[in-house]
Amino acid sequence: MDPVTIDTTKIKTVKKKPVTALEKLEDTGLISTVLAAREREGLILFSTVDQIFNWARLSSLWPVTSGLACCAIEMMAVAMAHHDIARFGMEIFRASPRQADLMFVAGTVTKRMAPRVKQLYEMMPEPKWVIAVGSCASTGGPYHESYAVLKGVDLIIPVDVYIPGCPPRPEAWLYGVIQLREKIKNEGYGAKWGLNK
Amino acid sequence: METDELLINMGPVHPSTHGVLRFKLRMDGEIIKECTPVLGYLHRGTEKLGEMKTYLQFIPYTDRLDYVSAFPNNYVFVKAVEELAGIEVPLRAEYIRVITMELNRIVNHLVSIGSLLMDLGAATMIMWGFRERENALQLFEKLCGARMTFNYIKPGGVREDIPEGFIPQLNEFLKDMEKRIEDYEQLINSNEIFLMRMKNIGVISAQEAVNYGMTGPTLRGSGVDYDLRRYEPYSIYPDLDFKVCSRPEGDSYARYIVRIDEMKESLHILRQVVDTMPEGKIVSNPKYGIAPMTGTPSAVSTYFPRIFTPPAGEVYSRIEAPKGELGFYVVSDGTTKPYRVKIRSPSFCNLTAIPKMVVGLKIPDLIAAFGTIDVVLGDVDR
Amino acid sequence: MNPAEELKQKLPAAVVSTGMQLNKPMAVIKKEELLNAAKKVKEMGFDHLSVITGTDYNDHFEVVYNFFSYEKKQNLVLKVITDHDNPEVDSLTSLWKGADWLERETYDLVGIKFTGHPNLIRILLPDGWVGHPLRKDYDMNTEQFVTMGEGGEDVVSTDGGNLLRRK
Amino acid sequence: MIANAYELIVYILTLLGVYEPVLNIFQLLGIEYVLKIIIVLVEIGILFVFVLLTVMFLTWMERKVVAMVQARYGPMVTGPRGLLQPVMDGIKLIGKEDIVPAKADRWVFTLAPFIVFIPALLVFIPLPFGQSLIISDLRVGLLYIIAISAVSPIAILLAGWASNNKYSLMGAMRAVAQDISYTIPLALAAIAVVMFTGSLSTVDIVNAQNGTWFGVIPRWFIFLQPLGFILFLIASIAEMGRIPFDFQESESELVAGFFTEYSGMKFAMFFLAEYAHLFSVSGIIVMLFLGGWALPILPFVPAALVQLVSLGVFLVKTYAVIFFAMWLRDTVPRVRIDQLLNIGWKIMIPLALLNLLVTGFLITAGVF
Repeated sequence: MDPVTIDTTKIKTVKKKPVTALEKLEDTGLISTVLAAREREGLILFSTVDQIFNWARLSSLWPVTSGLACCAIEMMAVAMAHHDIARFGMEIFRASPRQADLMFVAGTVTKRMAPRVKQLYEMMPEPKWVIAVGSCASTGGPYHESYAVLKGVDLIIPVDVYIPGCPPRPEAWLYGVIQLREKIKNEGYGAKWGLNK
Repeated sequence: METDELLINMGPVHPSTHGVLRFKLRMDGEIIKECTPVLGYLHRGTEKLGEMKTYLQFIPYTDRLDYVSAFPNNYVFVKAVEELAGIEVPLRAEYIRVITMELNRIVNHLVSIGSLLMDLGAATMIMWGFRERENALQLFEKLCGARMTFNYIKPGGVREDIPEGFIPQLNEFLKDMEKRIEDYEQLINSNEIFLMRMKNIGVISAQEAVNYGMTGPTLRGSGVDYDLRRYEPYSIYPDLDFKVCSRPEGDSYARYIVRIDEMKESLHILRQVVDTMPEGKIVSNPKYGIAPMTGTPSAVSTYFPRIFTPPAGEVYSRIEAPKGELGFYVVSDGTTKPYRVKIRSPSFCNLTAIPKMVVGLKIPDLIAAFGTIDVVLGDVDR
Repeated sequence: MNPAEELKQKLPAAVVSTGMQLNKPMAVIKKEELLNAAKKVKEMGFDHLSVITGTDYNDHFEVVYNFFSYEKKQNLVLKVITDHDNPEVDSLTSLWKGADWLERETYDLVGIKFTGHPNLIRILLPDGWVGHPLRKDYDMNTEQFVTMGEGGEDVVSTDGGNLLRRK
Repeated sequence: MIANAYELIVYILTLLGVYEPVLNIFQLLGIEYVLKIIIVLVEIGILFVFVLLTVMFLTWMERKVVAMVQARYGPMVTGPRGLLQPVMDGIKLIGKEDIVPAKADRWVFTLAPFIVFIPALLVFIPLPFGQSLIISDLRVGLLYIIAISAVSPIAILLAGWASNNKYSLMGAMRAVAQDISYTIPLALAAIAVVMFTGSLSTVDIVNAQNGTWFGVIPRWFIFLQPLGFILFLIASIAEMGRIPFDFQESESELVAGFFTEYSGMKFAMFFLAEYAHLFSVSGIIVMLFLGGWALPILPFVPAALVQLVSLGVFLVKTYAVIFFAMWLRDTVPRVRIDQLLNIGWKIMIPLALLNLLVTGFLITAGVF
């Protein structure tokens, strides 16, 4: 049987003021059945599963507790009262990488620390994301010329979002997190199986 | 029954090693037989970079040593350079520097006590501490535009004058902070479990503390009544009235109490400084790299960068940073770059005593003792 | 009285010269006599060893010890000059336990050997790191990487092994 | 009089006029027992769903309460006031990779979460949620509860051992030592209550607390057994493994304790079991000392609503206890493991025995 396809040209979306709870939910942009179906032109069934899983994943990103340097203090500041990353459901900092979804590479990755960071990343279960925070983790930053510093953590592990700054302000940090949420929203569970590309 | 020793590797990624320190522990059940700290996971080669950068370029790197209290780091390097080059500093600039450093001391102790309590399992204190820290950071931001890494103190003065509205906000902070410290004491000091965990843990006697080269609150917690602000005065500290807080017990609890008392003293100092703040220049001579921040931002760029060369010579300059004695040993060969920069960091020297302090204790005690030593890994590994 | 002069009076054989390190009294000590001089310094009440610094001057090394007396509130600086080929000075760990890590650090970064040190291994850089970074002739162009061995120990290599995602 | 939830369901079905015809059909076929089994299954299903929803709500509540104490907001983006947060956490954990460490004992490693999870649900069987809302009024209900809760240390030990991780093993050893030393004062404090009722049945215990003294003071055992209540409360917080006694995890010392190596759904099961435990133990505290569903106003409630009101009373009391546990968690640091065992063996057990002695003496003397 052919998969159900949707003729995208015939879909018209009229932006109207959200009234019901479901409409409000769609209006937040977190879950949007119509748009996603149009984008993928693929299996509705899988795209719905995708959305539920993606929504779940972006809503409960549990970071692993691994501060490396200066940025780690700002990581604490992000988690604390003033900026409160818990609003996004991210306050559960797991000490064990086995239970984490997200790694903040918060600070300078030195040569000696690099294999440990890599191992930590490998210990995390799929699906997992990495945010490189600060100029040190992104490129080596002010320590680019140093003999003991790795010039960017993306040399050893894949990075999803880079947050510039030395160290980035908590607001920048939260913006980075929101960018990652956007990114996860457009990932596909079915895409992984090669179904809805 | 046959028993065996257990080798445990704590870190470099562990929730309570405050970063990337690693302990190799030889355990007999729950009791620590031997503790070997392994350092270097945050070694960034700052001293080598010091030889590769000019004097002014190196100041931002000092911010990133002890990133919880960056102003004293800034200050001590600049102080070394000023001593080397014989630069005068205007009085108002010294007052501003003292404001920043004492505020930074409060911030540092808030973070230190907060993370100690978090390691002991009570997460509330760190939240409260960071709430007040945020207020102090807003003051810093107002002053120099940065929250943690300032690059504010420059040879010959400070980078910018105090902005409008800073002093009222500071006064508000001081008033607020007084109440908050009472709150903390109410939350923590009389908590039976806290006392159980802290008293008689990680005891180190005065002689041993001196022999290990411990300084700062950790030394004063062992009953050595010593503070560089008092006994080798620098800046405007001789004119200020403050007492040196110390406790004779030498255990974790004493070190914690010393920190709380020091916060109160810092508030006292700040109040005096605000009251007697003089008017005047903030820079003795702009040729040392400070742009007078009166004009537009483009005015800044016309003044930067200044290159200046102190005469050849060597100097060891030290101050009482929040964590202890922070010293910079600077050798100049008369060129634009330092010939050698050596950083004597308080965290590194205080950490030396940890293996001695924790033998015979348990892992939870190691965390309590280590928390009161107040170590920042950027400062240890440099 | 200037403590450097006092030291010279007490140990004339050890002190090469006295002077000032900017504002702190300084005594240059013969390399062989360092331990004796340090003992004497400790007797004189200088109980706080503040810092040990090693500096590479291309043809020789200088090791500088900054002392402080909590009792007298005095500073004293000792300086030892060693040759460049085989820099070796006596360890002060027997007198100040705090010297332990400071000497290990100086050994690690500058490459000065401290004879009599109980555990003279690298402290900040991993074992197997080639060269001492704070020497002026350290090769900054060769990049060294650290990987983890079987038992979690550090292995230093120049190509990075399986660490890097792409060469 | 309706004795338990089974009869309640039958009663409701009878009121709806469904029960009789259905029963007749089954009787014709000669398989009445099938209907019984179906009703029991429905009953269990309702309980299961109820517990799962409660557990989810509790995780949300915990995060909100912690946030309140710490001057934060807590989850608020996902769903209204962040209420969907636990659902999302659950879905996410289902979709995570399930890692079994290479050197772990695969079978035991997989089995342990189930052994933790199932007893956490089984405890609810003799717990009276309302006047008739009880799955089964076992005559040895209290003994059953204590016996079932004693299973979880075994599972924790299995989990810690199978993970082949030093932190896990240490966490497991601590958890077991703690459980053993706190189950004893727990049981002793409960026995003092049983001495009043003379019955281990949970329904009898609650019924004994139904009523008032002088028409004002409710006849709750907390007023007769203040010391017993405090001992039971402390011991049960230790049983739940929460701060100040959270040695199975003790994050800052042992990373994540015995479930350091668990990921995905297996970890979720530990998580669920922990909160189910929190709910059940709080319920037991309410049942033993705070009068269960009993409240002096209950006789004045119309008969049709009495089940609902009694359920409401029980839940309100239970949530009060839960709130206390959460509040405690934010206020106090963790005690050290040897201090914990000292408190257990040297203070709590002697006090519990003393409590028994005094209670026995007073009952014999006829004071109560």
